[in-house]
Amino acid sequence: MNTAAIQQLLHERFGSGVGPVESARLSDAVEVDPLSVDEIALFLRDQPDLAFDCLNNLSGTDRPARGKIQVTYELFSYVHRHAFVLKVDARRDRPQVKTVENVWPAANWLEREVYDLLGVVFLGHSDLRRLLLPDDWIGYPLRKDYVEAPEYHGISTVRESILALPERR
Amino acid sequence: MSLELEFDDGREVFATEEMTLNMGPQHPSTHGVLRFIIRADGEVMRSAKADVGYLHRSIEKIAEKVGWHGFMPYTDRVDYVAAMTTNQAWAIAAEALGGVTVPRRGEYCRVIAAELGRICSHLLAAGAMGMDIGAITPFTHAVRERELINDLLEELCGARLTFNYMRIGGVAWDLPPGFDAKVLRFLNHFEPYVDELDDLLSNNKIYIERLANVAVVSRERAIAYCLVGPNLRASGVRYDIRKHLPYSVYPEFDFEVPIGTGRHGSVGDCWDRYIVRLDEMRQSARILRQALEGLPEGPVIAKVPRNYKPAAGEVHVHVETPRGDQSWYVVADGTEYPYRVHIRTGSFAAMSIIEELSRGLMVADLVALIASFDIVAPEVDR
Amino acid sequence: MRAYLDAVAAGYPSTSPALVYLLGMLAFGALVVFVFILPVAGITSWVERRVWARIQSRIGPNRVGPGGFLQWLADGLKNLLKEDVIPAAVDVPMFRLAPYVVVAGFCAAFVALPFAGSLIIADLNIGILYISAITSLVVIGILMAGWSSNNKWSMLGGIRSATQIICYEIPVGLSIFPAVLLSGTLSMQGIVAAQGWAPTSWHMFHSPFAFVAFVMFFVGALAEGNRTPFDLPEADSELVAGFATEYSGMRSLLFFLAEWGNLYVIGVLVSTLFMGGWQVPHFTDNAVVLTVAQFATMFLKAYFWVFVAMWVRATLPRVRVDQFMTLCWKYMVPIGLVNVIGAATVMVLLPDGSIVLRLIMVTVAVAILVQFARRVLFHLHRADYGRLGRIGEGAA
Amino acid sequence: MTAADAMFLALAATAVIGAAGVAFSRHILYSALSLMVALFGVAGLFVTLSADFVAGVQVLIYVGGVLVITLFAVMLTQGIQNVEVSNRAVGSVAAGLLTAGLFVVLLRAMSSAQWVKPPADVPTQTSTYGIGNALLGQYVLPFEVASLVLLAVLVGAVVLTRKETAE
Repeated sequence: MNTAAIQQLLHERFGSGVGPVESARLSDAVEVDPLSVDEIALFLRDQPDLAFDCLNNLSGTDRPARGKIQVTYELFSYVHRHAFVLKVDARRDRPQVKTVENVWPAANWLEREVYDLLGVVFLGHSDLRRLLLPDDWIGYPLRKDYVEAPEYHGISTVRESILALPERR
Repeated sequence: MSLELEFDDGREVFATEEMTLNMGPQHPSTHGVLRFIIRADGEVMRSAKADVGYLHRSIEKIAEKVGWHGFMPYTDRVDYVAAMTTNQAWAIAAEALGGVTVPRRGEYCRVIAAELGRICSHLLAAGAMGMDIGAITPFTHAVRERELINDLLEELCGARLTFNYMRIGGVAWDLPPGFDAKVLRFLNHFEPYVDELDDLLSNNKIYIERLANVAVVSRERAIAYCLVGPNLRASGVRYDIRKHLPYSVYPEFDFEVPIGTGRHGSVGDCWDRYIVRLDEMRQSARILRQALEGLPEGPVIAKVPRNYKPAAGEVHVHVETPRGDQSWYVVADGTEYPYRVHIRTGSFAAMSIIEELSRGLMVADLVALIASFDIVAPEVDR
Repeated sequence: MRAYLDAVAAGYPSTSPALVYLLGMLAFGALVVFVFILPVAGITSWVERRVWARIQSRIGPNRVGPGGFLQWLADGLKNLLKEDVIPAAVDVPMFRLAPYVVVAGFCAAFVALPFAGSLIIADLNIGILYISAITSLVVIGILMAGWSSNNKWSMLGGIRSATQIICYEIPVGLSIFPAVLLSGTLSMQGIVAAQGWAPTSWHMFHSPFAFVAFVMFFVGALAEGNRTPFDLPEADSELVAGFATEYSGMRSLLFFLAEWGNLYVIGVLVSTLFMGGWQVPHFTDNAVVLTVAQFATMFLKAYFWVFVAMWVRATLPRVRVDQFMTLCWKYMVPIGLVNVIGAATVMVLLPDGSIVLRLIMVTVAVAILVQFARRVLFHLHRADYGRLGRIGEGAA
Repeated sequence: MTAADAMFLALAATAVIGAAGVAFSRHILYSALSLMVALFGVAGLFVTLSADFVAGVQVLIYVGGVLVITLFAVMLTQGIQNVEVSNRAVGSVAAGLLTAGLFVVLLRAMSSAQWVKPPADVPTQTSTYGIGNALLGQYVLPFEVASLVLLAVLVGAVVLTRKETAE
């Protein structure tokens, strides 16, 4: 089933929570409401002619120009061998998305990664801790406005070059 | 183990004190810098929580700073055991966004390099698996064969581990003269070796006892946790990106997709994951033979501007690496830098299922489990 | 030995004979340790590395001395000079003591090991019982090492080792019984004397039960010596050297010294109990020549089993703890019990043994060996075909 | 002092020192290891009494079995090294009286016993036959009763530790 048909199906079922087909070049996606994405995900998985049994990828993208952080779900169905891309836009100042961990267990770590690097809070997640970065890291590095702290636990992250120092005679 | 009485649904049972073990970050069997926090009751684990991130090198952030061409060497470091396929994934993503077509000879060079890399990676996986189970000899034999491939790849691109061989639009260099004959000679030598590995390791009674029926992943769990590649196929799902979502020139080759059959236990146990890799080496050898035979003439790289600026768009790329479907999500915004790159690797998916699988296994089984998933720690952390 | 010390004591009437005894014993012990035990253990380490290297298509240590033969001396020297790191949180006295307890336990076993007809330190009445008893010191030492290291992995290793040794003591003991029954004595020399030089007069070919006991003894001894496939206490891939993790320098080497030396003890025990020990045909009346021949026979027989143990270690994976226990309690112990009764029954039915039965057993053993050799040759041939035969054809 | 005397004294000292270590050491693991020393001393004493088989069995069973199991239990109990094990302050008077009483009894037993001094060079003979015949001949009933006790212990252990499978 192609993206347009799936969008139709979703729109019939969930109404205004489902946006139109968003066509970026090379990739079509459907944007949905971040707070009802879990229900939509459940529907996508359990509807027999959709049967998206695998969450293949879950990525976050910071879009400061639009004030949004976009979370992209790439779904795949091993039953029908078709793929579908779902997107949600979270507000950049208070990014909150419902978790889909209960629908696809694979989302557990993928959501933790997005939380870790972009600071998106997945509501209802069972274990939302930092995954890759240390637990006491400050900030979310994949945000476009992230500035590296000058030091981490007393270790300087800036390297001084001797070339910049005044020459000694 | 102090005996304490636990009142569990009204029944008195003897229970033993729990022990928390810390496996890693420096441990020979975690295949990289990786840590498990094991809660164990004697030798039986209640859970093994993975703690990753020790090898996080912020490769995705680097991509946003170094530009399209400049990111290629970094892709080697995503999965340094099989850098060719990661190279290829990035090249495919960039080419798709920029609308570049790779010359046919370039595609063939890529396939040859990628399949050699696949054999290389699977050899290491099979050997290390034997080593983790306690058989030390298969590892040295596997590494001996791997050395031959390393020599070949060194001749091809000058590096033995981090190749940086591919470019956007093709490959950096054509095959050196006489390379195809050497690869053929290697294949003649290598194909019987896989049978030898069967004799040496696969059918060893102790080896089978250690792996069969251990950490069985059912078809449903494998899909739900998004296991990919050999780990998925061992659970009985016949799905290979090269065959079912083809890229490059793979549709032109005739090869099979081996799946786990549960020959010594249940479908999806550790032994199945091991044997699928062995079978895949044979198929890779088949592809290599066909690629060498049908190698077309012509250029190996398309004309690509030095200042590469693909138009805005986003693309999802799937490439079959030795550790399975590597899923790349690349966003371009029309500048000379990628806007966002996200890589979901095979090891990442496999790591996340370990906690669930570890319940009730023994400490020694965890080692077998990690090895059977062929986890490469830097690929998890990127 | 005793007579000699008495004579020495008589020569120094002013000194207390007790002192002479003590000093004499110490000197003799030191002599045995430095002249025999250390070189045997050391050379075994070199042989093991070379044998592994051959099996794994590597070269192995070949730099120090001819063929690398002196590598063990170099390693020993290096480890002696290395810093002995004692981690901060260990229980220091016990941590220091543990390697010595292990080595003492294993060296003490040499007291009752027969080297030749007249070469034995002490032919104890309870020889074999003494050896199984004194080697329990090794367990204590390993437990001490595991616990005092203050490291959970080390402790797991220590516990595994202790479990392993206590459990396998039972099948090993049961498989010693047939040999003891057949000889009617516990003394090591007595057991050897009850056999002859010809394979037909070895205990292992007395009856099927004796043969099974022989196999069980070797397997059980591998388990007690922490050798692959039963090297769970050291399990490099899981426990990372187990009880020895925190040790460095000479102390760490002492554990391995005991392990390699133990291999030789296992070899001597197998050949003494089941393979006629030092028995050679009485080809000369010259006592010295005869003793040398006996010593060589014993050494070669023992070393053959050392070699088999190395071969097994290079070939087989490691079993898991539960499988290991299953093997012991569900297979080896019941079989061992049946075995003892069976061997005794055969002894009652055929008080003098039966040469026909012995010949049949020898034939069976030869048949097993031949079949094994054929399998090995088959694989060798196949490997050769793939490697040399086809690569010689060059590029197709 | 003859060699035999010296040996006896050394072994007796070993046993006593080991026993004292068991009683006085503040660390339970050191107590257990002192027990090993004491057991070896006693085994040595058995040897000087020409009871080599008993000595061997003593080491095999007590050091190789009982002591290892004891160490096992101690090591697997978490935090035992922080527990003050010796309760030396409690009832020292009663303990002293008891010890004194026991000492008197032992002393009387020793002084009233008829000690047989063996001839100087008695040929050492293996005691295995004697013990075997005694156990399976004269004392077969106590021997079997003892094994019944062991069986009961085994069954008890199984009943206590068996996990009920919820089916």
